Amino acid sequence: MSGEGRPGGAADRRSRGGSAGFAVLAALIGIAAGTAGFTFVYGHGGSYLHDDPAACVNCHIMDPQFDGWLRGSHRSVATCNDCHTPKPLVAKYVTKARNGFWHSFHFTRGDFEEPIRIKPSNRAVTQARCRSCHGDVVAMMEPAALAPVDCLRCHATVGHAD
Amino acid sequence: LNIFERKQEARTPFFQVAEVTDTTEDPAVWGQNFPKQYERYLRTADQVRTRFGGSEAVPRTPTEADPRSVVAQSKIEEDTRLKTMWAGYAFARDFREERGHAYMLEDQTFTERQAVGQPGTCLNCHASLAVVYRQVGDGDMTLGFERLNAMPYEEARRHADRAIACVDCHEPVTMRLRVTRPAFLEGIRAWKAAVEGIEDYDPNRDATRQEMRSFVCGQCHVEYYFRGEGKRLTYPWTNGMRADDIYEYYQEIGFKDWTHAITGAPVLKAQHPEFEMWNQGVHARGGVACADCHMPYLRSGAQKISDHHVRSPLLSIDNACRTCHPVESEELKQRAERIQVNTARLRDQALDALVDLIEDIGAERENGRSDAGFEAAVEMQRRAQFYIDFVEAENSMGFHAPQEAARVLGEAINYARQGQVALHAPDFSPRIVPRPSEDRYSVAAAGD
Amino acid sequence: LNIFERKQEARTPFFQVAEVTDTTEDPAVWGQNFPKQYERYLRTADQVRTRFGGSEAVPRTPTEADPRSVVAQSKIEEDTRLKTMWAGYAFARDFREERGHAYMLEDQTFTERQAVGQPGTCLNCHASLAVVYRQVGDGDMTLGFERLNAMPYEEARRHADRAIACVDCHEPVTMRLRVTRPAFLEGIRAWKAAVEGIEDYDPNRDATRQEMRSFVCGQCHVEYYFRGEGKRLTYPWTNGMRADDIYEYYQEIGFKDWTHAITGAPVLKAQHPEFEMWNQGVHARGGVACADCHMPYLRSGAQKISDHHVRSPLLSIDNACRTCHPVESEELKQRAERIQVNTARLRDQALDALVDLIEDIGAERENGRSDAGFEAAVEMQRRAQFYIDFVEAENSMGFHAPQEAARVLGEAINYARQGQVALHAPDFSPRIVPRPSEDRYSVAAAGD
Ligand code: HEC
Ligand code: HEC
Ligand code: HEC
Ligand code: HEC
Ligand code: HEC
Ligand code: HEC
Ligand code: HEC
Ligand code: HEC
Ligand code: HEC
Ligand code: HEC
Ligand code: HEC
Ligand code: HEC
Ligand code: HEC
Ligand code: HEC
Ligand SMILES: [Ca+2]
Ligand SMILES: [Ca+2]
Repeated sequence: MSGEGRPGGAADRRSRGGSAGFAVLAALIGIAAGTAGFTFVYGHGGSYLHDDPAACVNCHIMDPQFDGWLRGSHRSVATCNDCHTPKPLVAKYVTKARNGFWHSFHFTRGDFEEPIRIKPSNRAVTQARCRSCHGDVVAMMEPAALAPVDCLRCHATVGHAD
Repeated sequence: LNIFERKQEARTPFFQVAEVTDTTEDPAVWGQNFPKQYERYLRTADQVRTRFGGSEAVPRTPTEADPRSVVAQSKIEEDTRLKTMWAGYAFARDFREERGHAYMLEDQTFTERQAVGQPGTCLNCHASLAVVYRQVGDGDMTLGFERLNAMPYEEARRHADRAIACVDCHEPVTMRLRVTRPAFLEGIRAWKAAVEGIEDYDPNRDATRQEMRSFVCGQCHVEYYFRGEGKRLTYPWTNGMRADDIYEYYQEIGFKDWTHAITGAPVLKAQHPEFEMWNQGVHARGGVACADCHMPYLRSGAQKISDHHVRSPLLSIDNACRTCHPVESEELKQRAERIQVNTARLRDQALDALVDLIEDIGAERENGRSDAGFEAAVEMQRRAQFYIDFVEAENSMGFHAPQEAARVLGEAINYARQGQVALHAPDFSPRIVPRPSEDRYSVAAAGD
Repeated sequence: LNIFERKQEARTPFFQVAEVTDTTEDPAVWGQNFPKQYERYLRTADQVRTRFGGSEAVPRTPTEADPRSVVAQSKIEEDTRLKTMWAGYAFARDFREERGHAYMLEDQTFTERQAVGQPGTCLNCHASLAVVYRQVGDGDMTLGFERLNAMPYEEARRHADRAIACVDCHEPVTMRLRVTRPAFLEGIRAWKAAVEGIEDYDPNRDATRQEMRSFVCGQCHVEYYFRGEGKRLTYPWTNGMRADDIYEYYQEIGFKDWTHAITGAPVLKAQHPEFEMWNQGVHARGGVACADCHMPYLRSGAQKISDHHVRSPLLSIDNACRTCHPVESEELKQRAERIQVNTARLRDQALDALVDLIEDIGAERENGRSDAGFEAAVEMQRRAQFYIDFVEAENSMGFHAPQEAARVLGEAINYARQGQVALHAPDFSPRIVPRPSEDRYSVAAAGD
């Protein structure tokens, strides 16, 4: 079980995440009060914007994925954002802002559907990221003339061990 | 925003060493461009046995008539009940476990089943024909198909040089998959129209890449019959693809493969309905293609390739199953074998029931019986036999659709034993169940 | 095991509002500490029908003898063939679709099956007894169990106040799951020893948390019989848990539930073998527990709780299935129903075969027949009937183990129809197949 080495680490990350979590919540009450969403997502100390998975586990709702990631094959090679935000810098922040906004929004409203499932747009972002790291490995599988392969049909668990 | 699409444009076309066109039949030439696929493709000559599949290399002394020095084990010797089921038909003479693609042409050429004189139609699934069709048809593929079907086997055989090759599954250069068998083009079009109400379906135009990963196999791994004078290769799918639907189809056109030697029943032979059975399983529902399991991706050097050593996935479980099922290989093997053993157990009971029925009818026939009870028994044999063969001939021993295989065998047992009852009980008339798409449950479903 | 870990939700020690001890039977008190679980637990009184499960609320006019104003639909009226199968037994009088846990005690108390006079043993699975056992046994649980079994139902009934409650599945304070039914403790210990060679097994000490998530259900959702004078509740598992193993067990001890009214056959009644059937399916192999599907995690505010509204998972597919299967709910529903329809179709054929056999034997019996053929037919009825009932009484209509359910029905058909043949064909002797653990395949496997 690849995650075993790090449970302590997991705990730290959570507790560190804790305070930031409040920041997010605080920010969101603001949103509810009607202030522009983006400013707030940027506003909460930017913890949502750097690549530390702790930023994601600010929300206990992300815990299952975090735990899965700890046990997964990519723990030591890719962070959440490596797979969930596009590479080009601008696009990366747009996506983060968008997800950050919506996740925060839904999180406070609690009106999201469960089990949480990756949205098609974000699934596409993720698959593009697979390729940015594994482009060479899969080059042969995806000749120009052929439709792209759905990596997740077979590799759905690489990011998060079941 | 669509980073995804942008990625696609970035993808490079294949670098060609040797020029390959629509008329390049020799896989060695294609192999210069794709040495890894070619190398694996050649490996289909390997013979390894699994519990219910693979194949065993059985040495034999070559003869004038049959120069093969190695064949696969004989299924009719391993289970002689099959000889009773096929009494009077060529299969009772010679029927072996199938082996790798490398052998398809020679195994067909030299099987003793040729003794009865076969049509050119046989060739459709046993040779590289993508180029041949056009040659024989003066550029017209369908015409070539019709001409080959109409020839005696020996004559058609002269047009074929080798087993299936790259050109039969791929477009040159792009390497896009393609269906090259007219029989499948016609069969799937008829099925889409009759069952799904989709007119003028053309897989080469309308199928997704993922669908093609099964369609290329469905060209040959299917149930078939020879239609009419021209011996046109035909796939009997217009009622659907389940055993019951196909039996119904044969009833409607009043078809029989041969007259049973012991009972005189007009009987049918089912053959390798892998595509049809797979369609009934949860893997197909989950979008899992033949190639996903039988040609799994394989890391070769810096890249992943589709393993062109087409074979039993149980010989490569790590690649064939484990990316989707993160479970130990040994456990996956046991799950598969457990399904197969359950199927084999039921298959045994079904075959015993059928043999009992055949012997009973045979005895009564000696006594010159021909009343209603006798006729009913004969009809039950025809039905039971087809159902059993549908699972027996399907080569995964139930794996492709575990519950469906068990259901079909269960119904076969019901028909075989009812045949015996009809023979011995004065006025018993067997209960025949409507096919699934028309039974009380589907009707209810429609009503839902 | 993966699923086990995924199900490990963060477990902070529980905050106690009300004090709860081993003798606190009233769920309302536990409910003060866990209002959400309690609230959902009360919902087991809801009645909603699914295609093959759930239950329908059927209004009735209360009577002196039976004050219930609502019951579930009658299965014997929906399918009268069941009355023929159970002719002469209380089940032919009253047998309904089962409904939620809230009704377990009253449904047992007022079923017409009580008319024949039942033992206190019945109570073990229909009431909250964790506290009662000790009271009746003067502090000794097993003694309490034995005393309750030995009482007439009415007497035992006076000791029970309510349907299953928190205390029957949980330790107080820690809320750890526990097995409180002596019959399961004895049954699983005997099974572990005989089948797995593990001596002195105690689930409360040796089981993993994930195993307990099925064991708590396996206390009641199992096949059983009353052993000896003391009417000791016993689970017949020492040969294994498959239909064939349990039938073999009853053969060895020469057990019968009743004598069939039409045929005089010494027959058996199978009852709700959910635990046994589930054990044969791929879900169990994958470590998926009863609670994973029937008590899925449910978000309630900031927390996730186990949904204590125990019911059909097809009424909560999003929580019950989609966490593991990233597929649309409608598609999952169809996959499940497809399995159920296949099972139902085979069940129909098996019941028809059985009814045909029973009528045939009945007729011959009138003629006072009693030769070998007649005896063979009677034996076939006993066997076929038990196999059919094993699937019929299992309440998932095959879902828990799709292929196994189909296999068992297929073999049942074989026995029922062979019974007819034995009756009508001079010297036909039915073929009885060794149980799976002893057939040619398992032997081969051992040899592997
Ligand atoms: C403010 C709390 C919060 C934080 C912080 C958070 N998430 Fe989420 N996330 C949610 C909620 C709530 C949902 C479900 C909302 C939905 O499904 O639309 C969700 C859904 C998702 C999804 C699936 C739905 C989709 O949009 O595709 C992904 C992927 C995801 N989060 C990744 C991340 C990553 C990566 C991070 C860190 C960079 C992160 N989340 C940080 C609350 C959060
Ligand atoms: C190696 C790539 C990778 C990494 C690293 C990764 N994920 Fe994911 N994530 C995925 C994939 C792939 C999916 C879609 C899974 C599926 O389709 O079943 C996914 C899905 C999700 C979802 C939606 C739930 C679902 O099953 O659809 C959430 C939420 C999520 N990830 C959060 C995170 C968080 C938080 C982290 C960091 C702790 C993280 N991911 C790290 C690849 C990754
Ligand atoms: C930030 C870079 C990065 C991203 C993004 C990434 N990977 Fe990886 N991945 C790696 C590295 C590094 C390894 C380990 C070395 C290797 O095997 O190539 C690896 C290993 C793997 C492996 C082999 C180990 C295993 O889990 O079986 C697979 C398969 C894989 N990645 C698939 C994916 C898929 C699918 C995605 C997208 C959902 C993805 N990767 C995203 C860097 C990445
Ligand atoms: C049909 C199933 C399937 C699909 C679709 C698929 N893979 Fe794989 N992948 C596999 C298998 C099987 C292996 C193991 C190959 C081996 O180890 O020989 C693998 C291995 C890998 C590896 C590890 C290679 C190594 O040994 O280091 C990476 C990285 C990877 N895949 C990435 C991807 C990406 C990216 C995509 C999408 C473009 C993708 N895969 C699509 C089945 C698949
Ligand atoms: C989910 C995996 C899977 C899919 C999808 C699948 N198969 Fe199979 N197939 C198997 C397994 C497992 C066996 C059993 C092999 C054995 O017994 O050694 C098998 C057996 C076979 C065999 C006999 C192989 C032998 O070794 O004798 C043939 C032929 C076959 N399949 C063709 C097909 C075709 C054609 C398709 C698609 C229409 C298909 N399979 C789809 C897993 C699969
Ligand atoms: C042109 C017809 C044709 C096509 C197309 C075809 N097959 Fe076959 N296949 C055969 C024949 C014929 C045999 C038996 C050869 C023999 O026994 O000599 C065979 C044998 C097999 C076997 C058995 C190998 C063994 O060891 O027993 C497998 C597995 C198989 N095919 C899978 C596939 C898959 C998967 C595809 C598609 C990717 C496919 N086939 C496409 C005709 C075909
Ligand atoms: C629709 C496609 C198709 C046609 C037409 C076809 N075959 Fe095959 N044949 C297959 C496939 C697929 C296999 C491998 C699966 C199997 O053996 O069940 C096979 C296997 C065989 C084998 C090896 C196994 C065995 O049966 O001993 C022989 C020999 C054979 N065929 C002969 C023939 C002959 C003779 C004809 C014509 C009467 C013919 N085939 C027509 C598809 C076809
Ligand atoms: C029985 C059918 C069949 C035959 C014959 C066949 N292939 Fe393929 N090939 C496939 C399938 C299926 C794929 C996967 C295509 C996809 O996913 O779109 C494939 C993919 C490929 C690819 C794309 C990269 C990869 O490995 O996925 C190349 C290159 C290729 N084949 C070369 C060849 C060559 C060279 C030959 C002859 C030596 C050959 N093929 C014969 C079925 C076949
Ligand atoms: C591309 C993905 C994929 C591949 C490859 C695959 N499976 Fe599956 N398998 C599935 C899906 C999807 C299901 C349906 C249940 C589910 O949704 O998890 C399934 C179901 C099963 C089941 C239970 C259903 C049944 O038919 O009994 C077994 C057993 C199984 N797979 C074994 C295997 C084995 C063995 C192999 C390799 C020969 C294999 N699978 C290859 C995706 C896959
Ligand atoms: C993988 C999911 C799954 C698991 C695990 C599972 N079940 Fe079920 N169960 C189902 C489904 C689906 C049905 C069919 C419900 C329906 O027809 O409405 C069902 C039906 C039932 C029913 C009848 C319910 C009704 O609505 O009438 C009972 C009782 C039951 N299961 C008990 C159990 C027990 C006890 C276990 C463990 C030993 C178990 N189940 C394990 C999914 C599951
Ligand atoms: C003390 C015995 C007992 C235990 C323990 C028990 N059950 Fe039951 N269960 C019953 C009885 C009795 C009924 C039928 C009640 C009735 O019809 O009045 C029932 C009914 C059900 C039903 C049918 C509900 C419906 O709507 O048809 C389901 C599902 C079920 N139980 C699942 C479970 C699961 C899952 C567990 C374990 C978490 C469990 N049971 C534990 C005795 C028990
Ligand atoms: C080993 C546990 C167990 C024992 C002992 C038991 N039951 Fe049940 N009973 C159940 C379960 C579980 C159900 C729900 C599943 C079902 O109905 O098949 C049930 C359902 C019922 C039902 C509602 C459905 C129906 O059959 O109409 C009645 C009434 C009932 N039992 C009466 C009795 C009587 C009377 C006895 C004693 C002769 C008895 N039970 C003994 C476990 C048990
Ligand atoms: C039929 C058995 C059964 C009964 C009765 C039952 N529970 Fe549970 N309960 C469970 C199972 C199974 C779990 C999951 C335990 C685990 O995963 O270890 C559970 C878990 C819990 C938990 C832990 C948190 C959670 O939701 O997973 C609490 C608290 C709880 N139950 C309270 C109660 C209360 C209060 C009652 C009475 C109103 C009750 N239970 C009755 C079976 C039962
Ligand atoms: C905790 C995980 C889990 C849950 C919950 C679960 N499944 Fe599964 N399911 C599996 C696994 C594991 C398999 C085996 C195949 C595989 O490995 O993917 C499987 C297989 C299946 C199969 C194919 C095998 C068969 O028995 O036919 C179906 C259909 C299926 N599940 C439907 C459902 C439905 C419907 C539900 C909800 C009532 C459900 N599952 C709940 C994990 C789960
Ligand atoms: Ca083979
Ligand atoms: Ca019910």
